[in-house]
Amino acid sequence: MNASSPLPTDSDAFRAAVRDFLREALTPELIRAGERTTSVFSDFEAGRQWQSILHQRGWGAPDWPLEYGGTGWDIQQRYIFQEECRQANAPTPVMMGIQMLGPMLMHFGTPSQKERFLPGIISGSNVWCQGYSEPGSGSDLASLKTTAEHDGDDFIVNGTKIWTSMAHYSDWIFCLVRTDKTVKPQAGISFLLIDMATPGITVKPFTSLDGEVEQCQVFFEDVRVPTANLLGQENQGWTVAKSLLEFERGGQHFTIDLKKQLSKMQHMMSSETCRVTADPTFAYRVAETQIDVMALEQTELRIKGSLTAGDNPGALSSLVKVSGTELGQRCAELLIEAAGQSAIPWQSEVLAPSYEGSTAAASESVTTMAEYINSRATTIYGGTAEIQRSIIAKHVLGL
Amino acid sequence: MNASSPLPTDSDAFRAAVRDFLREALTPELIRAGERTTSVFSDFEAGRQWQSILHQRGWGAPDWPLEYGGTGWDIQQRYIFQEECRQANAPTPVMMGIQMLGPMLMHFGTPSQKERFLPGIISGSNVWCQGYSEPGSGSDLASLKTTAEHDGDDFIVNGTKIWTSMAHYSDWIFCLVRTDKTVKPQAGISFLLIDMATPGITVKPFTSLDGEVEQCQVFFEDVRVPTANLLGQENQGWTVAKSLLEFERGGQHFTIDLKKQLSKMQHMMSSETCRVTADPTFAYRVAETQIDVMALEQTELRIKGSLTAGDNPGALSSLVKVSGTELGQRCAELLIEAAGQSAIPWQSEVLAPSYEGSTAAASESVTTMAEYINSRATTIYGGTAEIQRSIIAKHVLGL
Amino acid sequence: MTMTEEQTMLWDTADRYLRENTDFNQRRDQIAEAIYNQPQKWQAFAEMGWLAMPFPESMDGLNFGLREIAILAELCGQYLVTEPLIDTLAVASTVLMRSERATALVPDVISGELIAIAAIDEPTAESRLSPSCTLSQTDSGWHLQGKKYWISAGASATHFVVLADSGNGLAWVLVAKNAEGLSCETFPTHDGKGGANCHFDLPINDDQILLMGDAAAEALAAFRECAMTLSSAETLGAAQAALDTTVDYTKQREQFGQPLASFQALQHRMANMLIQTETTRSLVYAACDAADRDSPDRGRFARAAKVKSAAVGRKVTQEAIQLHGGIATTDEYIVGHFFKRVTALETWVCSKGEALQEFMALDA
Amino acid sequence: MTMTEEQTMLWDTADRYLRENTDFNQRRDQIAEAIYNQPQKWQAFAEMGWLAMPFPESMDGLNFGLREIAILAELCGQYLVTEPLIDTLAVASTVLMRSERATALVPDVISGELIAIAAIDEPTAESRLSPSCTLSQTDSGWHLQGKKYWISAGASATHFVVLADSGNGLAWVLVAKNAEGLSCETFPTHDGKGGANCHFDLPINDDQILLMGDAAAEALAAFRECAMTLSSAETLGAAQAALDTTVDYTKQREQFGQPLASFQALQHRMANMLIQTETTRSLVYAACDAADRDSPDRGRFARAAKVKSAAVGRKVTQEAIQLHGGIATTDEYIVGHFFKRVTALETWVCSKGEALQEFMALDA
Repeated sequence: MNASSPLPTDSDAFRAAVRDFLREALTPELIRAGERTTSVFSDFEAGRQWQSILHQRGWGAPDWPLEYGGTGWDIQQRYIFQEECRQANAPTPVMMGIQMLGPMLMHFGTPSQKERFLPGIISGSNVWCQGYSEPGSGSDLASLKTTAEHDGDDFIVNGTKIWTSMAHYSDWIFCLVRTDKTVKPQAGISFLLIDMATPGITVKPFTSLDGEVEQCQVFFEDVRVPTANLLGQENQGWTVAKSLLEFERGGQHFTIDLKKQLSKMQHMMSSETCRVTADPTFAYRVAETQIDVMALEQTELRIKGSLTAGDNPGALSSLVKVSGTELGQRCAELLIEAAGQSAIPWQSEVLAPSYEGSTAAASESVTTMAEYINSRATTIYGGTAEIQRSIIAKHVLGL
Repeated sequence: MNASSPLPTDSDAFRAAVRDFLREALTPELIRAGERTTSVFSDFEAGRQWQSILHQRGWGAPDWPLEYGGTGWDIQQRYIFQEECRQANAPTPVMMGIQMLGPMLMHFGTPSQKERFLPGIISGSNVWCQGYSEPGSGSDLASLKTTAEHDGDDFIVNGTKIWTSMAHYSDWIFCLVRTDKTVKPQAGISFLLIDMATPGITVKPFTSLDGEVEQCQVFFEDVRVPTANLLGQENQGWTVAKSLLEFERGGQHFTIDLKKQLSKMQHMMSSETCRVTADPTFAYRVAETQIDVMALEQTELRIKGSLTAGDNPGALSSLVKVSGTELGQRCAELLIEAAGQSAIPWQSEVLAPSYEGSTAAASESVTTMAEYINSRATTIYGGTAEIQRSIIAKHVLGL
Repeated sequence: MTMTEEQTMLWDTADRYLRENTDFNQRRDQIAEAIYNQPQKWQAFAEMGWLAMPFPESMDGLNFGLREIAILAELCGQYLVTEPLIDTLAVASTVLMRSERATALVPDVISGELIAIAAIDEPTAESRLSPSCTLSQTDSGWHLQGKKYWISAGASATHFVVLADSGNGLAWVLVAKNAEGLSCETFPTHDGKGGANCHFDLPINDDQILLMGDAAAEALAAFRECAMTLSSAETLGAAQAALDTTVDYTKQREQFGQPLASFQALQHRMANMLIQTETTRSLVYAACDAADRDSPDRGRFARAAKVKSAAVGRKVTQEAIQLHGGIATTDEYIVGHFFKRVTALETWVCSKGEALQEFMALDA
Repeated sequence: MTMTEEQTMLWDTADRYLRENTDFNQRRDQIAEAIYNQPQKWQAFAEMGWLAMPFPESMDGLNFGLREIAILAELCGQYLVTEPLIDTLAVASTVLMRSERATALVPDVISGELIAIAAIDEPTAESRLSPSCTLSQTDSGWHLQGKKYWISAGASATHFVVLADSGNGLAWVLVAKNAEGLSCETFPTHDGKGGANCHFDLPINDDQILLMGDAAAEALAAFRECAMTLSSAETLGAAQAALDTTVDYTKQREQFGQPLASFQALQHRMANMLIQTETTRSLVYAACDAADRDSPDRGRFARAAKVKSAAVGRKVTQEAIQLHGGIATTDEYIVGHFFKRVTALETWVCSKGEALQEFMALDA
């Protein structure tokens, strides 16, 4: 059954069909991988396996146009699909290829680039990471220093990228590199697709604050990249990247995760380890957070309602990103308060989807601390909350 | 009995002595003026009368050194005195002369200036206002444009001052004026004492947001001011003003007023009109505010404990001003919530100390709305909260 | 949630009328003279059909939903309308619409002659839902006895629609302001709407009893819900206007040689104001749509909108004052008036705290 | 509230020792090897007299007050000390000090050989004050039965001081970690202190029962109050260190051609961090002084300090991470570790919510 197979268009029936599929397709181990996800990424292998299952079902990239393997679902259906996956504790694969690179390849790629890269992205056989930030250029992205110089049919790339999520698992990296130093910063940047197996690339993983490894630094030393791997025009990389950044921000349905967090909260508040049942203000703070989640959900709907598929949500995506990530942090704070002392054990082995043993933490608090810790990064990556506020000030308010 | 008369040094006995005095000296009308104070200033005439009573008792300026008519009290005693005055609902006179100009006159004034001005300040017979801000220069004080040019033994002053509190009642104004336009802004400013009766001065009062008049704009048109009225050296006005500003910020005991607000809250919460008795979060918010007031009180004590009388509290006074004013706003918010609908009537006649009739608002909510509205100005005047934070960043954190 | 063509037309017409007929200084002068409802304006509202909005076509009404009425509420916030528009529309949409006895009054309501304002507040807090005001049977009919206080827009009323305890459940009673046995003290309010405190001690005939028992209780629930959403919409309009005013001002006003708008700390605070205002907008419109669809979630959305708008309206208008500085603390500058109106709306009919408690009770 | 000469000396000595003997990378390596209490360090603490602080001179103690112990706690926060210092000092100052039977143990406590950690938490929340762990009389003596979970620093204990229900009020029971009938699972914790979950099912003799009945209840109250103040002091130290680290980093790190420290939005946020940290400091010192003066307000101040420090510690360390950006989310950079320790301190012995409720109960 492929993407164009008929599915019920009525949303309740559509939801039921998705549920049926999830019930069959999700193994206990995949579900455990979903449950024990403490950041945006689930266990890597579980995620890759799930992507492959989705792809076989024809649902590998619901947001993509039909011609590239998308589903043809409307916004509502895509939202339901994502919501059901989350509620069923499906693992979350590494999505940089599907969510970020894919749309840009469709927009800026040559026919042969599309043909070459899109199938591997949607099937999950090629995992991509994103090479933007550098040690000296975080929020000030345009100051990046990694260079690509022409040498025959190749570029020679030198420099380093940092905060490259999942680089240690990735097959390819899409990178911003400097191809002209003589013009003003934004004007001399190009967008390159680089095979991680190319000689001269080394990856140094970082241990995150929660003890897991997701972020890496990637070093490039005289790395040869065919000029055919240039996406868009030379020195036009900033334009490509900018749309990508906005797509990244707008492409997420934050309220799906937020509602999942709130349902965890309900579950935790009814458990005997919960530390806050006697505190009446806690329930009020949960309710106020619920209301803010409702407001964001309606805002997401308003924005999506005014877009047709593939449109760029622009500066409003900054609004959604700031609100979504800061609300996620508030939910994580409430959860850690509710878990109290029961969340102090730090047993990383427990997070493996294969782990079936007992846990030193209360069963409902196994992931709480790591989620709380990791929530702090959500207002930093993908453009800090400060950068988003500056974008809103400039592009929405005209300041 | 004058300032040097013996008073009990034991603080309980001292407090009792102050209470005895207040019980005798405060008439019902003066108390009403205190109760119906909705900003830093009570009814002007009531305040002037009270200042005269305090002066007769020898307590006109407790913070001043003995030689100028001060009391010789230690910090603890001055705190108790102010606290008891507030709790007894004594009116608050216009204090710019006593709190701000006085100390600077003592520090920068010539012997003849001190002799000429200090007695009128402490007795309340000469009321002073402060002429700093101008329409074009608020937070950026150094950009002020009012000029003073030499003409024989006089300066000729031209320009305008704004947000001049109580100028319409004042006998004198202390002003920053530009005496040299050729140097950088701070270096060309002088500090002038100007008789408000001088020809060429006009006062335009503003109605504040609460409907009362406290702020004015003062216009100077060829106003002649004797050079003898220059405080400090010519072009050194910025130095004089800077110490004044810091004195203004550090000179207030914010927690005395905050504790008064909290006791109003207790009173209101026990009244039948109170709208929030059923809301458990309200009591928690009050308790958290109480705790913040305790923390500020201990901070005030820490700062005062490390100062000897007359010292300049410097940048830490910015910390106290920000915290004190923002906490005052929180208290005012809690009060307006507790008063709810019962605070909507806006009857300015009710605020007059002579008013003895009934009120459309609930009796405990008569001043609540005006206090809430006026609380917004407290983080603007005397250096905005933004300016204070910038001072902290620069002078405490060294950013 | 985008506007229909009809809604856009309504917005444009109302916006144009209010823009052309609102003068801030005139408003101040009128309030000083205790004029809260300007007769020509009220007449124009009637002529534009605004007062006919909630009524069905069979009553010569326009049969509009809450979403359309909320458009007017939002504009009332933006233009600081002191006329009792949301006050009367909330009563009309809920109490009058449910009462057969009110049918005869509707033409006067639509024409603007009869201005009916709900009187529900009493000196004690609980009495908002359980009035101590009594409607008791007498030999010749009924008698109304009790106090209603702090009635927003009460100064502009020709009639009060009084919530009373009939001994057999609640009752809504129509009393003319000039009725004998009603002593009514009117007073100015900080938001310029004018208010009233009333003592009722007068005979009532059957025709004045608009609703009684379960129907009255249902109407109270509907009135409160409608008022929550309309106060949210008006708060939204005021917050948006306060933000717009702040953005304009900070672009012009220079300090330290550059516009205030160029200072990063202020930019980020204005960005927060925008985020908060926009998310509130989404919730307010969703609450209207839920009501117009008669969704099972309508009560939840109305309360959520009230909670959110009260918090956001307060914060945004406070920030607007702070970012302006001194000028915003004067009565002659507009931005503080948004703050004062939003403050009044916070407690009108239902406070944020009450709405939050009710929201939680619905979820439980 | 300024420090006495003796206190300043204590601060300087402790500060110098910890500065010279703390290596952040070494700390990470040790935690990875499940070493939470480094023997040489613990020995040095003992030699400097830190473990003798609360005991009277008659017991070869230093007879120091809470103010002095809080100096160590503050430095523990600053230097991210994983050794069980505040944990043992809190027990020593309150439970051991009140128990005659503990007198014989004091020399071993002072020398660092006996590391006694309180075990009060159980799987259900209420049991923190009313343990479900039971101490029951048997023919030959007593029997302890039940679970104690999530014991912070439990991994470093040689003994547990277990709160149990004796049927006749509370009891504090000393149990050696290697006792038969105690099964103890130790685990790493995010803050590097190491923890333990224990199941007790073993005979107890009279000597092990340190306190019982009213005396045990008083000791529990004292232990909790002491722990509130010490956790506040350690939180203060961590928050101050997080702020200092942030100030240093933003002065060096350049973006858009200028140091981060020059951006106004960040400056104002660091100013807020300072304001919050300094006002917390005042309250923490006041709580110590109130305890040392045995003021009637001591309970109120301890709870106020706990509430304030928990809120401020959370906010300040979160802001520290945000103002750093990506680097702060890595385990190899220090600032996130202040955040993790502060998070653990939030719930140690008493949460912010519990402290706030108790504060209100004291005021009522």
